[in-house]
Amino acid sequence: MELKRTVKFEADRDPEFARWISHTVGGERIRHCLQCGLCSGSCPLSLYMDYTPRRLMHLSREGFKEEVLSSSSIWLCTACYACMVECPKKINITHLMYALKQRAIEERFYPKRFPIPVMAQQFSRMVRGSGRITESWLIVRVFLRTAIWRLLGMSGLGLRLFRAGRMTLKPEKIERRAEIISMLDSVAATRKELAL
Amino acid sequence: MRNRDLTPSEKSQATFEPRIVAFFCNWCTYLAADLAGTSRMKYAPNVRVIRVMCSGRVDPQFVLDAFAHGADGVFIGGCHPGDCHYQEGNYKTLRRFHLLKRVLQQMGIEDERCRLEWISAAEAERVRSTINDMVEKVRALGPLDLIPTEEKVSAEEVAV
Amino acid sequence: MPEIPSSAIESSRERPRIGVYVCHCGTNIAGIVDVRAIVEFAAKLPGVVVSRDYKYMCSDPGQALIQQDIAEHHLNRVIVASCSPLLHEATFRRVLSRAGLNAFLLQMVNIREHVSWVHLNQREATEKTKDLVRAAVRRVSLHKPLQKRRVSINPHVLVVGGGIAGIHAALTLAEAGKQVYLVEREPTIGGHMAKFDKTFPTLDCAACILTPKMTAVGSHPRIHLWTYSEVVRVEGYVGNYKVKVRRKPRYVIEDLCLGCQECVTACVYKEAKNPDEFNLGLSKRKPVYLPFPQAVPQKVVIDPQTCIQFKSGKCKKTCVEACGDRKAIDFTQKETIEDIEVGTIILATGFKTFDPVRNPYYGYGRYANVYTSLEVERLINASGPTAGEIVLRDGGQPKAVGIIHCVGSRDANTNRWCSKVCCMYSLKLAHLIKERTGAEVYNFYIDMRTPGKGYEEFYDRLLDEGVHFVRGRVAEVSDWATHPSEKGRLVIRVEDTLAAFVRRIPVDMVVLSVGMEPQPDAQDVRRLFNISCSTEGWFLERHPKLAPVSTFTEGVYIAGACQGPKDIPDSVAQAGAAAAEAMALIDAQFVELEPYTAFISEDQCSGCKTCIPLCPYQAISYMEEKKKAAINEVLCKGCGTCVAGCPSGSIQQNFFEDEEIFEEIEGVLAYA
Amino acid sequence: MPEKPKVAFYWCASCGGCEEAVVDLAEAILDVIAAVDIVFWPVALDFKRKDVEAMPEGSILVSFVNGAIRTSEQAEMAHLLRSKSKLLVALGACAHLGGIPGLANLFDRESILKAVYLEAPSTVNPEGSLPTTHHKDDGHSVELPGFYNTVQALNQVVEVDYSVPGCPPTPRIFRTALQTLLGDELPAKGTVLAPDCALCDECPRKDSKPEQLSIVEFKRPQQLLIDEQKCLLAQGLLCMGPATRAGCEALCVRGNMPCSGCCGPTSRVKDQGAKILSSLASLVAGKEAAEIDRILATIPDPVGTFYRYSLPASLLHRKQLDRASLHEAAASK
Amino acid sequence: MKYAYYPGCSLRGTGRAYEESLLAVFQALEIDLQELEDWNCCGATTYMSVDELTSYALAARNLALAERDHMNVVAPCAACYLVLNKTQRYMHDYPDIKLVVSRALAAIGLHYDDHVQVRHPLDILLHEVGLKAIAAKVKTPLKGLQVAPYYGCQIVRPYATFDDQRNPTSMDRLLEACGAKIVHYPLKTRCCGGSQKGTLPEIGLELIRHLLTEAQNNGADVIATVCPLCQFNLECFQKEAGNHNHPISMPVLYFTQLMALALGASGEAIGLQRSLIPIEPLLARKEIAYA
Repeated sequence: MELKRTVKFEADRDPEFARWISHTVGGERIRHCLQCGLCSGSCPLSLYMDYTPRRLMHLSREGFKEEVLSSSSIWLCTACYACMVECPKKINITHLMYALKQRAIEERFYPKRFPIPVMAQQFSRMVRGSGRITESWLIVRVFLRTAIWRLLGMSGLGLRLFRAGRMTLKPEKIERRAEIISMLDSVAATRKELAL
Repeated sequence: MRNRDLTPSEKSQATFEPRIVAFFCNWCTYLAADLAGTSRMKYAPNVRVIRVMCSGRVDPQFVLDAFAHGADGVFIGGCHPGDCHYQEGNYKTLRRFHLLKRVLQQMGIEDERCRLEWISAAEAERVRSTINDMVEKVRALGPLDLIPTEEKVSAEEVAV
Repeated sequence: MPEIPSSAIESSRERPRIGVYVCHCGTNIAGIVDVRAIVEFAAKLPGVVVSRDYKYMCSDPGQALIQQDIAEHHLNRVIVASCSPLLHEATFRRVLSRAGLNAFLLQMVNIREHVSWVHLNQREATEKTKDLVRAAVRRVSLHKPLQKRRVSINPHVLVVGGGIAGIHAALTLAEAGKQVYLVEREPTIGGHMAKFDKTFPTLDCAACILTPKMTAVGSHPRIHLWTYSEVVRVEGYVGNYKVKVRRKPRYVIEDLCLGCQECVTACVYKEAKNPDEFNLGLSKRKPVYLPFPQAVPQKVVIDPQTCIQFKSGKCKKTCVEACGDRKAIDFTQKETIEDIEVGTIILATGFKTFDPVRNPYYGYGRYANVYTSLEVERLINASGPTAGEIVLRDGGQPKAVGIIHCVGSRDANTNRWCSKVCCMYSLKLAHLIKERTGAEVYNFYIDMRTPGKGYEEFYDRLLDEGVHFVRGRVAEVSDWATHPSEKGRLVIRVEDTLAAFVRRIPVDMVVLSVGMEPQPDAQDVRRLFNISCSTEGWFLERHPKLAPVSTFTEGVYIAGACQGPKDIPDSVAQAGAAAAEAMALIDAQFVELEPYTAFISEDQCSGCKTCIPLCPYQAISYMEEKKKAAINEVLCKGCGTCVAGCPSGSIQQNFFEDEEIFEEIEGVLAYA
Repeated sequence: MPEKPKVAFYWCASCGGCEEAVVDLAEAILDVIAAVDIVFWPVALDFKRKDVEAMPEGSILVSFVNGAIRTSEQAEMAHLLRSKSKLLVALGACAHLGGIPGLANLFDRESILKAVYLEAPSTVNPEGSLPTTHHKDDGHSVELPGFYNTVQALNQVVEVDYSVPGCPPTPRIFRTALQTLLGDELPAKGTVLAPDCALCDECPRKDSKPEQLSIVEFKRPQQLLIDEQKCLLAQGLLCMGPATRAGCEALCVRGNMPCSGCCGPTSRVKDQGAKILSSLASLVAGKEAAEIDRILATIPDPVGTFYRYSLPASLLHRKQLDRASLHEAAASK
Repeated sequence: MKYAYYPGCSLRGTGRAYEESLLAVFQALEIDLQELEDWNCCGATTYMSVDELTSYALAARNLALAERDHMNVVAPCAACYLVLNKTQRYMHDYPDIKLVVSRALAAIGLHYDDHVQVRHPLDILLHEVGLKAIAAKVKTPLKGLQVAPYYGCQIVRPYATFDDQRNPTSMDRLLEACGAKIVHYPLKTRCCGGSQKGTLPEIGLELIRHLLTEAQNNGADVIATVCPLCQFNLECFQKEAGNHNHPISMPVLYFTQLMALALGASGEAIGLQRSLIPIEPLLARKEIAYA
């Protein structure tokens, strides 16, 4: 039995994190949270979560950054928006989950070879390169970086899809790919300028 | 436990439902019994309540008359000492009750058959618990069975 | 007093023709009691002419049914088996009156509260109902026509307690032209509300809305304001109460004192040394003082416990000197007793706050920076001891403040009830503290209870202000530091039940949101006024829903927090309601009382005098010339104690005659 | 000359005091004898039961029966006289209420016979023989009256028309009763032929009773020097007067003894003992149970005091035997 | 009626049949679709997780292109539909986002003034064409076909104004107009797990299993979808989702495929052959004779 100290000191709190969450896009109303738990109840994934969305809201606004960012819940969110449309305080919970994912990726709060951040990164890289996504290649890239063996397991399905004409190895590309680069550069520049 | 035939007393007790006559003060115990009703509390159905304006109205004759007419127990409910709606009626009840209990004792009527409780209008739960408790205690004692004398005598053997 | 018509007496002597009416009360009764069986059973009882059931006997058609039967079947007695007589006896008595029968030829059988709502077994409930109906039939046969007694109402009203409820009741009545005696124990009116800084949820300044009402009371021509006074005796009955009020000496002649306070300045004590009651000891006052600047009346008071003149008799009496020709100071003043006569009484004696010393784990009294919420009200108040600045007892300014809810509430170890106001005032204090100090403010709550107009919205506002809400009952406040950040601070240990872990939160100031309790002398007061208390000690209303300001004593009403925890709007609403109830009685000019009085048959009385000491109202007197006792019907309240005590059975009580009760006893037992 | 009304006297369980009371009418008895024809009076005249049995039904105008019903023979005689008489009058406390013999209802037959025939110090009964209803001796057999378990007042055995109260009825009560019975208008059946008012009404000490009485101790007559003028209750003595029917002119009180209640309750009272209990207890000082008990403890024998004459006629009639032992006995049979 | 057609990446891959059938339906109903010139990936929900601002910029490029061409957008893919709508909203609500995006657009000579409506085919078919017009054009009524309508999340939540968020019925009504029978399907807006099947397979599969078995239990012959990822998830993992005792074999079609069939399109034209669970035996059994 592994015993851990579970008491939390105020020094464990990160007030900056609490400030950040209530000022980030979508976090405007997090302080209004009544902790009613409707989000957790309506979430189809909450039954697998270590911290339910309700608890994440509380921990976030109290500034328990470590607990929040290392929670599995932020990765389990499929952005189905069930919580958000029902929230009695109109808190943009789904968007906050994105914000927490970003923050977790930024601060590397995830296990090695954890596929979700890898997928997100590969996705963005592919868009940057081609302007569009080619699903077949995206899957290959993600599995190469996370769990090669699963790629093999999927090969049967891949083959069937390929036969059905639903999988192509020809990468999709847009014409003016340079525009994508320009835009990304512009975003980066503005972000820097405005310190967003 | 070994199976055995029930004695007559056990038999009568098995089917015996005590009859208890209650005299409730209009301002406290009667209200508490009303409150027990509005609170949908459940208690034994053995008590028949007679409303009086004050427990001080309860003439010891009423208690004896109830016993004489088949009651197995009598329950008087009044206001707590100092709380009488009429200032001091309940003290008179208390004094009469204490003397009456001695008479009942001399007359061979068990202590548990006659009870005086102070129950305020708010104490619905005490109405419930007192009634249930009293019914169980009287049930354990068995019927009082004070049948009128004529019948009793004709039933009695004259011989020694 | 109106006479009973001789025809009514005649008809009651005729052979009983009884109508029995069994109410279903929807399914309330019929769901458990076999109503049909009761009707059939009753039909066979001696004297019963009509036996019927109806879905709602108290409804118009139900009443019409009885009225019609009385006419058609020449009924002269009526039994209604329905709810408690305390609910509908009056209703059905009116039915009898309308049908030309004397109202008291009715007997109610309580088969709802005493049967269907408390039993589950249909057979048992039905058997019990039969017994009760049989008893009623036997009893009602003996009923005699009776007439309610009319007594006149003295239009003067006594209001006890000068908090917001008493103030509002007194003003309402006085504005309506009634003479009001307002008796307050403290030297000033204002009560708890005068101590508050702001009121939730509007954040109105408490003094700004209260003091105009206080001044209005002080100057109203129809209000006799007696502060520093207490009711010591109440006699009489509705409409005709005789009250004794003790007026404690304030050693200042009220009529002469102008409230200039020159005596206070002149007092030989240059510095105030005595804990100031109004500021809960957070500041000091002199032996001669005005409780607070807006006190009403604006009259100083001298505290004999601390005044040198009283302690040694050797004071220079600079106060008397300062008062000069006005000669308002009178060290020889004695307590006086005033006798007044009023018709109605409104009790608005308020509450006390819970003493958190009873929860030692919160460190109140041990740690200087643990405060009660009431103390913080004074601390925040601009006219308070710190002129509104939140300065701690150790002189510092708090950077973090913990507000602990439910102190002395919702706790089987102290008080089980919810004090209702604490959530809201805690939010208010959180707002004010954060606004004034910028401190981190933590609210520790079990549930947030904010029902009320604008209350939930206020909570939402506080959430937005970034106040921390930690759901959990605080386990401990201590100065035991287990982390460098906790050194020298008060550490609150609590499970954050929303986060599901225990937290230790260091703060500089702890506010204990103390709950409301009955006044410590509530039991004495209620005995004085002959009303009841709930088990907790709150004054008991006649009906929790339908008669919330009435009591079981006619003419005595309750308002405000003496009846239970309550905020200002609720207290004011109740005060208005109590005033209206009193006025209804006054304007009716008379009240009808139950005719349940006792009477002595003169030729039977042996003059043994046993009954005379039994009557607490001195209603029984001994007629020397006849050598018999006699009962004054006006003074008799109808308890029946003398009836039970008369050794020769020569006293009877209307509606509760021995024979009637014997019939009832033998009736319930005449089964099988 | 018209036939004089026939009158019978009989005694059941009684001390003979009521017979004495008849004789105590003194000269007045002559008027009685002149007015009536006494057809049966075992204590004074030699008539036998069979003489009565031979009379036509209802041929006696009034039968005066004194004494309680203790044995089967007394019950038979009561029935016999009832059938032969137009009016049956219970004479004296025992017939009226059960009287002193009625206190035997605090015991049962078995214990009484045991006490008298086996256990009394003066008893010599080596064979341990007990009364029986059948006896055989020398070839003769006799049927003897049975001994009831419970003593009853006369009206509990037969219908009684009137009662004459008192232990014994004073000459004045008896004389007034006779006048009433021989008068033109008979009172309602069941009437007790004495004033329907409590004794205080005619008590010479009435005025000395204070209006506010609060009793802190009850005393027995031997415990104090009794003030001859002052109300006895006010002196702490257990006077039954307030709950007892008047008519005796407070003879006992005049003799400086408290009323013991022999005339029974007024017509408005069902149970004399309960009523005096209620009124006395009401006047006891003290609001705490312990204080109340301390004062009440100075009444050593409440039933013997409050029900001295009326136990059989009271609501409870008798002491309840230990039902547990009864049940056991029934089970073992 | 003419719209800029924004297929999104999936409709060029696993969702090809969606595109084929959608075009067939629109053609049959005479709605002109013109593919948005040089459209790019919307960023999908995935991009949001890495770089929110960039994803708005990417999406805005497509909006700007449509605005340039003076057309409203039809976005059949649920994720595209959501992201495009969300971008509009956030640009409107957050000045910072608007500034970042406007500058990025300016960098490639575009600008966006919030004049474009992003609409879903369900919306257009129901509100622009109408049930009456559709019913009138039905050639092969889908008689006796029991359909579980599966909307998934992102069409109706959180931005759709064309249908009820809790109980959407637009697809129900469209398919009923084509003669199909809609079965009770309480999970119609429950999440299919999105990309979770790929990233957290066990959990993804669990969600898929619920959706399939519930459709089966309610007597559906076929599940109709509105989103390429939903269709993929529900169709491709049936073998895993079922077990020996409860095998699952449930055709999962795009609602446009069913509509196109009814409107007289040939199976091949609308990509029926691309299904992993063949629909043909079912249609034969129901005697729905399509072209």
